Amino acid sequence: MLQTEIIVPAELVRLVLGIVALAAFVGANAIVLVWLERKVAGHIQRRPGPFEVGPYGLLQTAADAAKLIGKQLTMPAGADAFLFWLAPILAFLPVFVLFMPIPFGENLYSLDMDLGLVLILAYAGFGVLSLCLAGWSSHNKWGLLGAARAVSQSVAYEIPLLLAVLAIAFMTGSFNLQAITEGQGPWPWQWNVAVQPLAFFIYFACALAETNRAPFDLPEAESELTAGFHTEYSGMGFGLFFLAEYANMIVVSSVATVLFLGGWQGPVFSGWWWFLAKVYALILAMMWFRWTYPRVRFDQLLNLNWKWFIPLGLANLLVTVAVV
Amino acid sequence: MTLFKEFQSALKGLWSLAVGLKVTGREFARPQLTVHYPRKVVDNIVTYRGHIELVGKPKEPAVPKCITCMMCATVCPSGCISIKKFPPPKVAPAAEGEEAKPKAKPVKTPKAFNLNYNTCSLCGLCVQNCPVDSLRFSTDVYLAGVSRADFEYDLMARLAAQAEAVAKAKAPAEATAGAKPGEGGE
Amino acid sequence: MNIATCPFPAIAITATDYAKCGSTAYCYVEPRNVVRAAKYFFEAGYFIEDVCGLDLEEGFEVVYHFDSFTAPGRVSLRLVVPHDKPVVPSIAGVFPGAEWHERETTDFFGVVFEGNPNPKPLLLPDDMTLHPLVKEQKKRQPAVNVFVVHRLSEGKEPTAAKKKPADEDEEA
Amino acid sequence: MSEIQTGDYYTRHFSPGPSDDTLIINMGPQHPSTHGVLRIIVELDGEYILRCEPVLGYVHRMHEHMGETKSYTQYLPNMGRVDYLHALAWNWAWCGAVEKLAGIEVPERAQYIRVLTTELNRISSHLLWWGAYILDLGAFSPILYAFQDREIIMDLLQIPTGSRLTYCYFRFGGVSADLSDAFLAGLKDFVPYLRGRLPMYRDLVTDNVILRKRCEGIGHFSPELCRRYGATGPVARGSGIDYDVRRAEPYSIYDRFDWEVPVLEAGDAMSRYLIRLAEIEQSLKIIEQALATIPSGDFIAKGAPKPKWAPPRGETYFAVEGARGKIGVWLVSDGTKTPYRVKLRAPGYCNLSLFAEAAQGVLLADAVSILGSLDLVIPEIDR
Repeated sequence: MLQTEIIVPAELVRLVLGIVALAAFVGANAIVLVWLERKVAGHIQRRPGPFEVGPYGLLQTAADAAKLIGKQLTMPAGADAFLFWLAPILAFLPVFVLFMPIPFGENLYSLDMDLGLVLILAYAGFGVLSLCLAGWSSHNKWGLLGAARAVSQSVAYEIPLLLAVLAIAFMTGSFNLQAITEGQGPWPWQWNVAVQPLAFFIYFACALAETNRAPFDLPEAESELTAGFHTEYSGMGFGLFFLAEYANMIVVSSVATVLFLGGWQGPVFSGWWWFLAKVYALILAMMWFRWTYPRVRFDQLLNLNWKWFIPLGLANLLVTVAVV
Repeated sequence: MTLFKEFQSALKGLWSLAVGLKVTGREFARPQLTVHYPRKVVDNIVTYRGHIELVGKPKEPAVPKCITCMMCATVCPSGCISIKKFPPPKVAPAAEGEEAKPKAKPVKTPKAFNLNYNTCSLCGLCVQNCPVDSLRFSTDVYLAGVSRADFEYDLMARLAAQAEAVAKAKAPAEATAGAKPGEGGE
Repeated sequence: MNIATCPFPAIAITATDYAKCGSTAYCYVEPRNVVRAAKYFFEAGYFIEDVCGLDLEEGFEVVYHFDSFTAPGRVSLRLVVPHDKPVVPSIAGVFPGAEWHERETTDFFGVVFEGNPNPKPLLLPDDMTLHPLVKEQKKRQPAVNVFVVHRLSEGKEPTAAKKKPADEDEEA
Repeated sequence: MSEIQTGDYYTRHFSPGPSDDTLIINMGPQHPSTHGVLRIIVELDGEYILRCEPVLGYVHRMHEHMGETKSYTQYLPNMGRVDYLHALAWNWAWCGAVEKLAGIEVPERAQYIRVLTTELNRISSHLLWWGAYILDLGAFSPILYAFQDREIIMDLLQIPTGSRLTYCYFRFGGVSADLSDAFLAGLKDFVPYLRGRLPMYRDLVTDNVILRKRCEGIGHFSPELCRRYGATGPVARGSGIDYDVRRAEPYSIYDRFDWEVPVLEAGDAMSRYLIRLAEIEQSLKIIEQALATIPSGDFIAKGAPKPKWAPPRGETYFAVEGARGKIGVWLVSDGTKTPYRVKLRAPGYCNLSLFAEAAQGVLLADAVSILGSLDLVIPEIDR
């Protein structure tokens, strides 16, 4: 027998393993987050939230997922079938790519690349495409309005988001997320948030808008547009949008952790647990906002962006460049 | 200066958002208010006025005080009460020949007293207008059924069952009978 | 307000006891003068409370209630149209709020308000031909049987029960 | 344009505008922010409303016809169903109209009981509106906080009335049951409790910058507009019209209490919002005074009408101030046991009728805000 030596690059192994692990990570976390969101909402409103299925209602989301999978998938007459079903998949798939460059720990990442940040920003644009397709292809006027909102909101808010991220990149001089993490120290005052509070604020606000979270959840504002872009989706079509929303929350919180909060570094026992803790803290804050605030109006949302975030982001960037 | 004012109002706005977070945060930490129904029940059912039920005579708890005056059935806006009287005591005429007293006392208690709770609007006019206080509100709130027939009550049977239960428990009527409306509560 | 000083042509104006019937005056007009009357009430600062129909033996009585935000004292403007030709000019041009009330009255009584900007069924289904508040002939009451006018002063006007309002009686 | 041809009667008669770029959509009857089953046909240009037309009648029950087929007493339970949020005001409107027609005197204590329970009911109605309005604007939690407080009111009102929402408590000449000590004690505790809660409402919602931006300057109604459409209640008072039936057409014993009619000039959604919150405080004030001075005595007049009673011939109009505005009952009696004609003037009906004009040219999101600020109860509008 001739032994052929197949040289498998270590990078590829890492990538494949990473994608599998990420799929599990995203799926598990999304399910936990749905549960967490309902618990947070419940407790803020002084009710228990889910508590019947499993201990503390932990299995409630799993039961809901099973129900959603079992439900009939319907499509309105006149809808574009291909795009209609493509949209939810498109909403969920890019999330894996987004996670790849994120360093969860010192050695815990699936793809170490110099342009990791650029990759994330590039693929983040897919989200809006899926919302747009969903709203447009469902042959529903509410969906169309939701899609229109989603596009103008996402496109507008990507600009200050980029500006905020850019300020960090300038400071660190790198797009490599691992390098950015290591550029910060383990203690809170060594984190970028201490140096760049404004950038963090802008980033976080834009992240809320990019992920369509309250108070910026206009594309699906249910008191105005019934359910916006996903009005016509049933079963797992809706479920995928739902999961994608939570997956996106994890992504933006992870990026915020890396960029501003020192990533996996912590004062004691640095490691992936610090990373997770910070991500969850940010996500909890997002949930807290959602259950506290009314929704802003569409023109106010854009005004906020063009009149406040973009000028502030630019000013912040200028100052950063000047200092660096 | 307008720019300064703009910033000032923006900061004020941000502060109001922080205050909002404080409020929800405080509520988050406070204990829950929900009553977990099947395990716990609310404690104010005693003042609730559910569907009506018959009141028995003090001496014979299984026999209602009702004198079949039909007032409740007439006053009911939705006609959900139906009462059957016993036929008037007209014992068959002379042919039978026995000592059928021509002036037997008419039976006043109802033969049947049915309530169709499906159409009841809980206005309480029947109870209010009953001349002999033979009606009262039950405090049944935990009602569920799979068909309309589940809410067509035979109140005579209900009274008999209640009387039996009371007799069995040998306890004062307080245990099963709802408290008088307008009293009790927290 | 009395018939002599009334700025719009009225058939009869009765000052009534506000405490008993809730109106300070009943003001009868001919259907064709209702818009002028409404204009008067509009200019006098009244708001429209409602437009009601009433099925009487004499015909459909249409009652407009006007009230004032500043000086309370409801005035009810009334007119009678015959059953076979229940047509009234719409006052929606004066009080746009009357549009819905008129459409409701059309739904319930079949009284047609000419000139209503949007004469569609409002509360009842569009394919419904029945007018639920129209009474059977034998159940209709003459006006004298339902109106006991609580006059405030010793008025000289005829009672509210005007048998034949569609006469001449144009003045001003 | 194919959608329009396949639509129903109302859609077909809502002709498309001159421009091709507009979108005609149905808001409702199952839209989340039309509360119940209101339907509004809207023509949109982008997100701006060019014109709109409310379509009513989805919960129309012909209460006025029921009034002509039932006896005076039997019509009582209908009142709680007309406006289930302020059922006692409708109770009062009907009882008051009949009492006015027949000249029935209501005993002192019954008057106090009516004031106490109706004001309490008004607070519960405003609380629910508050929560629902904020929900329309996208905040989820406040409605549950409002429900916590409203729950206490419902528990309290359950003591004398026996029910929690569709009360049928008033009778001609009084009420159906006396107030118990438990109720009075509970109410005494409730007044300071709710006063203590109101600052939280202010912190969480009223002062919130997002809410202010969503309400201030939105849906401006001029006093003139209110007058032309006959708008009353908080809608009119938010537009600077100092008009409250309790003050303008005094009924019962409201003149004995020291309270104010809150009036704001701005005429926008925020002023309607503030008016309602101020009314909660005024109602608390009335309740406090009534609690302190409630006399003992009968809760229903000795000579109260029996069920088969018939009032004298005649007609009358009786109005009360409901949570949504002026509730009017026009009652015509021919001297028989059933009314000859009952007309129910629903405040929400008149308030909604100005919506089509007021919503022209606003954003869809603002239309939701305006609609919410009108405090609509659809069963009352449809009757």
